[in-house]
Amino acid sequence: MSTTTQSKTGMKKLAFGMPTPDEIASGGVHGLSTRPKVPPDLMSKLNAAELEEVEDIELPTEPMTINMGPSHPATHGTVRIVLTIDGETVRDSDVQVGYLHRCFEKEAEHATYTQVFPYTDRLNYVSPLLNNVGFALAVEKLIGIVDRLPERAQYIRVIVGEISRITDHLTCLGASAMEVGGFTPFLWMIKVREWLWELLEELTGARLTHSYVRIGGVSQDLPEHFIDKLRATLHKSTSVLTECESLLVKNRIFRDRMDGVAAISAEDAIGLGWTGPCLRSTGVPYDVRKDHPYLVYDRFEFDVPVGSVGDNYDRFAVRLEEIRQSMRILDQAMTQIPAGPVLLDDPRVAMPAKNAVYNTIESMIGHFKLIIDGIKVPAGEVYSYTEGGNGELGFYIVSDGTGRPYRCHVRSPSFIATQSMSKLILGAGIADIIPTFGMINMIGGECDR
Amino acid sequence: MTDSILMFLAEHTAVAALLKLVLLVLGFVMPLASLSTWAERRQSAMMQDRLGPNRANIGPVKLWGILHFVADAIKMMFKEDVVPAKVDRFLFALAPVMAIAPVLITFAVVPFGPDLCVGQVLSVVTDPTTCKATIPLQVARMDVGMLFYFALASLAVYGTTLAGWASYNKWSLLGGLRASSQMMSYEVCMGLSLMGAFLVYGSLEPNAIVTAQGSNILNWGIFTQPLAFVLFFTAAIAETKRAPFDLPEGEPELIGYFVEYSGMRFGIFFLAEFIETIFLAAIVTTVFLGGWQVPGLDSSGFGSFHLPHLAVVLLQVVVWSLKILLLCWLQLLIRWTLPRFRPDQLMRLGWKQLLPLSLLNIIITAAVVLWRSGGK
Amino acid sequence: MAESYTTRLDDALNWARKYSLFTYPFVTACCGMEYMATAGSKYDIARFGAEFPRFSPRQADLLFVVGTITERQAPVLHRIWMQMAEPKYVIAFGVCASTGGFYQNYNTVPGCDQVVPVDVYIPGCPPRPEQVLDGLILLQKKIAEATTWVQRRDRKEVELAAQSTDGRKRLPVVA
Amino acid sequence: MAETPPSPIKSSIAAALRETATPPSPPPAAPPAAASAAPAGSAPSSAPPPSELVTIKLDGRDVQAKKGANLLEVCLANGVDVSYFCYHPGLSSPAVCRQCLVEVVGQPKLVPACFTPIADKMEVNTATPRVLSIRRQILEFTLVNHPVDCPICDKAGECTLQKQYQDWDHEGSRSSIPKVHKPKMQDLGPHIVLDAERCILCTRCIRVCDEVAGEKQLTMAWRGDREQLTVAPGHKLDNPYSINTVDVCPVGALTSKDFRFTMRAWELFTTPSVCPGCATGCNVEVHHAQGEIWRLVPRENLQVNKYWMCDEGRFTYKDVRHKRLTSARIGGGRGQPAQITSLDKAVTFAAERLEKLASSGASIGLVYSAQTTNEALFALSQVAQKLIARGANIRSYVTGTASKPERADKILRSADTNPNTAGATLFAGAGASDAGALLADLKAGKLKGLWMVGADLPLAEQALADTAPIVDGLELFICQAVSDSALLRRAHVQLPAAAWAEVDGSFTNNKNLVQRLRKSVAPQGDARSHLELISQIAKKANLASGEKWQVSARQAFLQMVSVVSSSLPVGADPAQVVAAGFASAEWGKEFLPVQLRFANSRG
Repeated sequence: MSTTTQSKTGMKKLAFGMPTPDEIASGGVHGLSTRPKVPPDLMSKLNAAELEEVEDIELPTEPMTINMGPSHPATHGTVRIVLTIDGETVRDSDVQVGYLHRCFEKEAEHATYTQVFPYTDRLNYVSPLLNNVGFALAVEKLIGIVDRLPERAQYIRVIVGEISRITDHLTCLGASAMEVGGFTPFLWMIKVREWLWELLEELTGARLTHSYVRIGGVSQDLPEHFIDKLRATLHKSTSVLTECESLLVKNRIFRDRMDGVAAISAEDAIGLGWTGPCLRSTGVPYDVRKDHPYLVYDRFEFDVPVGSVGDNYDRFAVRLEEIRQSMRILDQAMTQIPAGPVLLDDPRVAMPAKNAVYNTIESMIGHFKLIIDGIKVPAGEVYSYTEGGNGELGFYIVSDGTGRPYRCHVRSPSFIATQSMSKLILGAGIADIIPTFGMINMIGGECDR
Repeated sequence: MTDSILMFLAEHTAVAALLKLVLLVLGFVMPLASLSTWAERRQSAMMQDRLGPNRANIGPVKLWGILHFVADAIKMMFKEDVVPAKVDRFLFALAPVMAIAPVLITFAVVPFGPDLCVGQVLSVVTDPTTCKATIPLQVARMDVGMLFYFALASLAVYGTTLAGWASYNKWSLLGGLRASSQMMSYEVCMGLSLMGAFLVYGSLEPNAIVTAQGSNILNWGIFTQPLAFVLFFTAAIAETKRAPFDLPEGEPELIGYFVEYSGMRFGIFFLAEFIETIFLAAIVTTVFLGGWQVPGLDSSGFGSFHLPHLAVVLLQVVVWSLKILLLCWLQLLIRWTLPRFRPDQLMRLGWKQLLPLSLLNIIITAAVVLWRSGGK
Repeated sequence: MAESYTTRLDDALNWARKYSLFTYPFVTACCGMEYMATAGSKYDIARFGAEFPRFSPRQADLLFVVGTITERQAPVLHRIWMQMAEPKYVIAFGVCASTGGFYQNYNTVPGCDQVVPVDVYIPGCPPRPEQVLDGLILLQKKIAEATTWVQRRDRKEVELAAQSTDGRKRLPVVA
Repeated sequence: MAETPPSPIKSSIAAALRETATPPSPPPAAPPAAASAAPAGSAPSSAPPPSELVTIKLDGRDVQAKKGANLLEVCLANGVDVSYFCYHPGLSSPAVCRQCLVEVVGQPKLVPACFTPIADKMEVNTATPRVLSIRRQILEFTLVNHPVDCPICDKAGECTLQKQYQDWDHEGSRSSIPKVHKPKMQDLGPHIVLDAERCILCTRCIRVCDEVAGEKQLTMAWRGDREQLTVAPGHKLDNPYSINTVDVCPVGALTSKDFRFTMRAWELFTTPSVCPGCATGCNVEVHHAQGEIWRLVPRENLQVNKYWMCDEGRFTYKDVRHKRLTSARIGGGRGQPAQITSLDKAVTFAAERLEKLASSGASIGLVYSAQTTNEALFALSQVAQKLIARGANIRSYVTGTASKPERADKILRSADTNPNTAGATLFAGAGASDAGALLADLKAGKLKGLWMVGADLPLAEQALADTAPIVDGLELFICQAVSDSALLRRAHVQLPAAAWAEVDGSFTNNKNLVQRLRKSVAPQGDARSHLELISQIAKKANLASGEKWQVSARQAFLQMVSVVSSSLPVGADPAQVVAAGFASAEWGKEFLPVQLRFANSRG
């Protein structure tokens, strides 16, 4: 594999018998795994030759074309899959996206940089704050103020981002449990998400679409006792997570449904452009937070969980472990967070104080221009990338020197992961489509934009 | 007065059967099936930290949300009945009937109490054989009762398959196919796993099996045939098509063989599913939990503590009901705990695991029975 | 006399309908997250009898249009609505479903009432679960006040909807 | 945050808006987008001979320019951003605002760029700390007494002061003393209101009155921080170019009574077009939003109107809004009430009757209104030929609104109140008569049918009502009109036509420049452009098979240009001069309305 990354500090043996990246690097990627590389059952992925072989044994059948979606009950986003099935085996599939194309990129061209934040909230609407942070960092990089961001703001961004990542993974894991028929763990995870949302609501004023991050910092400081409440919430969340784990990870039926289904090799995954938990499930320890640290991520100690087989179960397990790692980061961030301002002190970027706006013409003009014309971003272009809920979330922005982006493109990880759906479900059963889709975690808002 | 009525019933078995049928189906099965929809919703709510339905009220009466199922029933009855274009109208209409009728009919062989001793209902009966006439608390007592059950239960598969096929919908067809393969596969296992019990109790007649188990709890099927109990319970849940075997329905995948059914036709499928769970509980109770037997209670009472015959019978009927409720509840727990199988895994479980085990069970049981009977 | 009987029947039916709303969640976007939360432990929409999500429109009474409807999605939504059996109700969940929200562009349908008749609009982007429950109670109230025992929609609406095969022919906005 | 030169995107928008053949500082490679052609013999002055060019060092960069050129203009032409308030390219430079101070090496003090002619080997620095600091300080002084009015100020969003502050200063206030208060809402004249507090004393408005309108009506009074703008004693600001003062005002001190408090500037969209008020054809920007026009502002075109337009022209947009005919009507003629009908029915009715009349060899009058676009008139002339081929006896008339000799001046206002007299004359052909002849012919009953494209006659409203019965003898009277009138109501077929702001097309002005109109708002009701109505009638009457002009205004224009240039009359025909204007005209690129906020402040 060509994309070896820097060695990680403090690697530990991760849960569920997964090898650490060190072990992978030392050679036996699959040998170390306690789980077989090629699943023994027939329904999961077969290659073309094997399929032919099966055809030879069985009576000839006529393939049936059947349409799944776009309003199928359990797909995360709205997607249409045209299946050619033989019995219950998928012989061919055509995954069609675009049912939630809301013209994010076009809308962004008509909005000032600050006004784009609400739209980013609705990209990956499961972890809005990560999108907020990603977009803010891109614009800040273009303006050239990344180095001047207040430290406290950076820590707050890490904290809200990691909370968001936890809610993202919780939703994904819960939904995947529901998709294989386990409704109860789903609601338990939603319950935990609810706790975290309440915290975020206290901080940002909104439950889901926060628009909390601003260019140059965040909109407001942490409320009183936020840290204590977060600590307590994380504590009780851990016990619920353990419960969920006992219902799923140790459940034979669940393991049977997930193990070895829709497996993909690291090479293929990289070739398809996968990032995030999906890529890590194949054993590649690539995490933007670790490999290209932004904000203050280089100050935290955390591990990058990886899988070995690259199947649905690995994707599930990686996400589950990432929740724990996010909690670790939160723990450290809560300890390290310094006092100070949360917004950059620069009148060209930050809004003046309300009192000054009402009483001096200078601040009035500043406020007016920032609202109507937007923050003037120097002409140029930038690509900035962060670790989103589903992988590398990139923003490519072209500025023409005005207050609105001339072009704003999103490299949305779930769009890139979705392109491999056809490949993953080839040869699988109908019953495997939805769990596979769930573990790819295609989010309509992000995929179709 | 009472005696004469009972006497009349004992002599006119057809009338008695009708009465029992009404009593059992309308007085027990149907309400219980409806109630179990409520129980399911409340049970799942409880497991999921929720409250569950609790709003429906008639005046100030709320009854912990029980009224919601009444609302469900009324609403379904008055809902538009959509028959999609291009469906096979006859089979489309037949399918729900085929789904519910076999289960209701098979209740005929389930004994829900001991024989009622006519003429001595208020006195202590020490020896039931001395009764001048008896009324069996079972709609139809047939020597081949269990065979009758298997014969009819296998008809239920037509309901689902026809529903899937007649709906002119590829998804429902898939559901129907899944249902037929699943039900046929598991019927084999069901039959074979009960074989051991037949060997032990030496009868195919349900009431005889119950009587043979006696009031000694250690003689009940669950202790004499523990493996068969697990096998049968598993296979029977699969037969009811409920989680974790709800593949024909499989909401996130297929939506089910009844995807095109609306209104009360769908309601019937819905109800049939719950009746099947009750029926499953009844069969398991009969074969493995001693049916209407109460531990330590014989026809005269608890050992030396004598009870009038009517009290004994009533107690036994109540205990029988409780056993069924317990099993229904157990199924709910399973339903809300386990994820769903995949078709191939289901087939593998059925044919590669349950079937060999039930064959093994027969061989072992046969050997033990042969050994115990001294090779005769 | 006959009137009083039908009134009684009306009441009973409406009572049943309002407490037995099987929902079809037409979830497309962000609002789905709040839909989950509404169905979740804390808010528990099941309390109102709107628990069962029926994923077949034939068996559902209440169509929850959750999220943005795009031009590509609109015919699908219309078809789902056509497949539902009477009496059927529609709740537009969130501003996108109500008006298109802040997506004013070539691909976003400005409100699902362009394609299906809506009974209750729930504002919010996304609405809080409390709002959703409020909207549901509002719908229950509306059902309880219905007067015909077979609930009929505006005749014109039904005809228009029936003429349209792909949902593109816009329904008149119901006042 | 580094300041950057205006981006190519922005300047292309600006260029498209400006749409001039000879911009003062030509943007790089921006082709003239308008369908404007230079009149023969007056080609825009090309680059001066090399001997007149000098080289200066501008911010370390060698720049060539004409000797003696204004330093500020040189800076702007070379993409060096220098702030200024009082300078205006169309006015003289008094250097009163001191905002454009730059450093010239060798000079002890900073010099105002707008007042400094360049000399050879001059070294100019515009972005040294000293210059930037002075710029900030001047802005601070300018803002000391400026009221906190942005939320209620009409200029907000397109205010130069806001722009300059945000670009160059953006420091907070240091002043704690109360601001000096001056009168607000002073009525200066019929169109203008003054808010003296907002005024930054740049004197642009005074110079507009002095230099453009030629009337000394405004002046400064008092001194120091009490200095304020006022009308000269005994005068009012009532010259016919008074609203130009609002355009040049860098702040919201002068506001137009017409536009005041109607629309926020950043919500407006702009479409370049041409004023229909008179034969001058001033280039304008139509500012519209929500399907309505809110104001017209002049668009720079050095060949026609430079940077200005007259007050009367600014109000021409009101006719688009009011008194419109919005649906087709079929009438019984002779003053009987007409029935509203669908456009399609009316057109079919007109076409059938016209076809019958034409084949019967009757004499039909075609009226070419000078208020309509060249394309519609061209289409009518083509239809006329077809009708002649059918055997009809066609008589052509050129009409228009009455000319107003009293409004003519040497600046912009022309006596001819029709925007397209030259075009109408050209297309009506050599044998065309005027409106007087039309009335005479009608009275004499020489016409059996009449097709008016534009119901414009040089008569006042009352006179028109009195004259109207004259048409009662006609067998067929088709009238396409923008607004309702007594004459229209007597027509057998009354067709709603789109107003000038609702159509694409071109006008030919009194200098024979063919200038492009652009559709800025949708037509009201059933109204269609004259061209489209002619096309529909011709199509239904089988008079236009295979003709390109019925496809679109652009196709009509292209066909028109080729027809006109191929049939250039020989000899000293006055039409030759007009036609020459067409020969070199181009249709210009399509233009989507730009929201003013994207233009990033007009100020």
